[in-house]
Amino acid sequence: MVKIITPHEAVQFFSNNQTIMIGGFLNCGVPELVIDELIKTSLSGFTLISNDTGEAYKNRGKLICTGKIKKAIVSHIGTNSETVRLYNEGKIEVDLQPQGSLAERIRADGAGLGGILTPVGIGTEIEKGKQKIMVNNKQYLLETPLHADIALVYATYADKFGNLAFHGSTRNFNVLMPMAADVVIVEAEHLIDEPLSPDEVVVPGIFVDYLIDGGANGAD
Amino acid sequence: MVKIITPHEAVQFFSNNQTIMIGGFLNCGVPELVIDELIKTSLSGFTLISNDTGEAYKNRGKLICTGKIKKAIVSHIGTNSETVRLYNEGKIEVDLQPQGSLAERIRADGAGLGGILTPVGIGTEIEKGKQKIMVNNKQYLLETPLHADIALVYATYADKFGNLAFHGSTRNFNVLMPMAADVVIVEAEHLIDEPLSPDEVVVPGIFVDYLIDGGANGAD
Amino acid sequence: MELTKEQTHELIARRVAQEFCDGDVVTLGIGLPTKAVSYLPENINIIVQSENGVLGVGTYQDETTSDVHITNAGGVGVTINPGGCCVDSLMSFAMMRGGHIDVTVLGALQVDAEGNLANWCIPGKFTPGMGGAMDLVVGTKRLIVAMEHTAKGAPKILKKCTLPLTAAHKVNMIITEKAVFEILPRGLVLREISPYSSLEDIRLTTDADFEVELR
Amino acid sequence: MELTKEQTHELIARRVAQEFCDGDVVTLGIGLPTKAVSYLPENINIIVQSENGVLGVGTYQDETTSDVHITNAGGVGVTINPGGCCVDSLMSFAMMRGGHIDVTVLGALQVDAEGNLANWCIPGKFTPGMGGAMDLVVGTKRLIVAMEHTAKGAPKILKKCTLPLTAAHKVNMIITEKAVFEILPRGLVLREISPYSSLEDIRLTTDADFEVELR
Repeated sequence: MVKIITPHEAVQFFSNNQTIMIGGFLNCGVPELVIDELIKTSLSGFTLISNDTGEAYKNRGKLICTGKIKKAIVSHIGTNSETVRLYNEGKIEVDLQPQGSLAERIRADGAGLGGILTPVGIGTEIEKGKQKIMVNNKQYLLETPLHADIALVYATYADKFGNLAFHGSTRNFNVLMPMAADVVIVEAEHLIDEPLSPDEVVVPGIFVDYLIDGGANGAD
Repeated sequence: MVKIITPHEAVQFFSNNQTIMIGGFLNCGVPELVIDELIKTSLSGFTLISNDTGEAYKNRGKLICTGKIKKAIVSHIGTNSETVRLYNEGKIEVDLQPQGSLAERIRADGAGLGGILTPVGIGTEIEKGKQKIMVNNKQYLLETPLHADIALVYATYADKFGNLAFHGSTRNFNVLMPMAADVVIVEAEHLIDEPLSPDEVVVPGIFVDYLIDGGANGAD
Repeated sequence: MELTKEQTHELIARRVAQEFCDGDVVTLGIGLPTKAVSYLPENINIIVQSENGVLGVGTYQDETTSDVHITNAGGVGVTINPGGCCVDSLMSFAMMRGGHIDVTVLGALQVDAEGNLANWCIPGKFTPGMGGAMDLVVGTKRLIVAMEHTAKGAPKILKKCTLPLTAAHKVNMIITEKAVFEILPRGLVLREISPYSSLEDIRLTTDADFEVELR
Repeated sequence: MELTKEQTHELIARRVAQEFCDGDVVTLGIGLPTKAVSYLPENINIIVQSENGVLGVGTYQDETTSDVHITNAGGVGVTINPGGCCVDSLMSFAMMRGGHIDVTVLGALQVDAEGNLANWCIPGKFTPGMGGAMDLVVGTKRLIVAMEHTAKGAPKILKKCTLPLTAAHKVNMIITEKAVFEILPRGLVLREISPYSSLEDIRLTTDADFEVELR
């Protein structure tokens, strides 16, 4: 059984210079409550692994604006004017990764793989520093696993066993990150009393450590 | 929109010496109707990619007993006495693969990867002929993609767009194989009129070419 | 005769729409490429994939279909057509990389006669990131670049891209308001001249050499 | 005093059951290891994973719970406990390989003082295949071998396995009807002697050398 905690309690799991994964794609399927608590603290120096850095003063984007992020491993920063500014001023390190490779690298960690071979990035700057491996006379880049100290993700539905389900395009990285972090915190829009049916679970509860009630059921 | 065909019509896609993937785990979640048609034909020389070879005179197992399979790439043969006998007599080639590596190899093909690095098999016979790659001072085996001419799989539910959903432990390899074959034939226990909800689809219809009505809705 | 920006985009989008076959699974870049959906020929239905995890993207949402949890890759609310579904990022890119997308249409900063594409970075100036573009471009069965022929008068179809590449040797076709090119192993081939252009005009505004083999 | 086969298995299964902590995710080999579930201590609840794609395996089915679509890895109909779920083979093995299984209990043909395990092949005689065993063994946080101490009187705990390995250097503990061993980097350590055995008996029926450091 996973533990249900408040956003404030969730902050205790964070410390300076951790690597944190945050789910979401722009403003869709993004955990927000813990981020709002986190920016109240003096914590900083985080390495952020996420699809993008959102918008400047919205959810994940706030972490950038408040200077909490030392390095961002993401596929896109163009939607957050502050990330772009800090990057151009050399005040934040940005490691841009093809979105599919980012997804595979997170999964590789969660699935205990040493890496995956992708054709993506061959012949581009992305090759730099990466091992090239030939399979059947075709070149691939070896993409290695990405692991985090904490994964903070969104779910539309969570039962009290930590099983997760999703509505619409909110799955994005929320489905992958819980497998690849030491501590997994889920903000569930709907925290439901009855267990999800075994057939409708998208992320099994064994990957989840803590649940936060997003309050859509009025329970909070 | 995918095409709905009969098991008899499905046989036209098969020809001698093809590589075919068949879903199922022992007797759970196994397509049966096309196999019953296939054993009526003179076709043979197939390479079978499947979790196991079932039981001697049941569903997939029949393909072994009727001499249709030249080579089996599977994780387990112990449950089919005929596979064991033919293997001991040197009449069938058996390429035993760790079940998780088999799953990853099928997915790698479907996902356009050149392969994946797994720690599984290091220090065992499975190493033979496989490339070893070091990542962060740890050795991994490079497992390469597996592709098939035809994937024949089971689904509990299919809508007319080819979207699939599953009940219980029937997902097994049925979920993976449709991404890794040129022609994908699905035996749907329940062929449903209304589209599955976007949130409940497990295998998107774009991977499916042909549907066979398993008849559980009495439509056949 | 001078086309407005809007007319230019409509012209390109209309031509792009001719390239789809019924049942194609298609991924469209944000902006101009997405407009092609509005000009689909009759009896041609396509399945639009959005990299953030939607298959079967329909129209933009209105008051009756509003749902904050369903967006396209640009973050805009969309509907899902009957038969569509939602997937996670891993599956979305497995579809692309695995060759399950029939046609991809993207914009470009530069494209060249070798089929190289640059659309994610202007060093020192503008680095939004590649997002999903690199995966898309590598795995798709056919890659069409749809863009204005020039940028502030400067050619965008070059002998050789100078900006960081999105992918090497992947572009199959270029559609602009002036022309349609195919990119073959032997190089760039001009296939169509728009009624709003001419061979001379195209030669003047195209940096790359090309053969002329009109259809 | 001679134990029957049934008593032997119960003795081993009871001892295995002591190794679980509340909330552990556990994978159990077919046969003897699976029996451990029947002897769980009070207040210890575990989540049993079955490699064919079930998390939270419950009991065997009866007339009221019959469902042909829910089986364990042995193909036997089982129920799913509240909070359990179904996954595909890719996810099932990602769980194993990725270190998400706390304890794995398997049988063995041979196990040795280096923690090597052989349980899938007797060349020329019996080659059922490794099934999911190799993945399980590599990824689990703790690997316990639960088996009869000898096979037809011959030792199964060897200095060095002679059969093809399932995995190298992975076994953490061996539980038999005679003894409990831990396998540490320095080698095999005898931790417990069963009331039905003695140090002399264990020495006689164990091929591997071991230290004695009883708890």
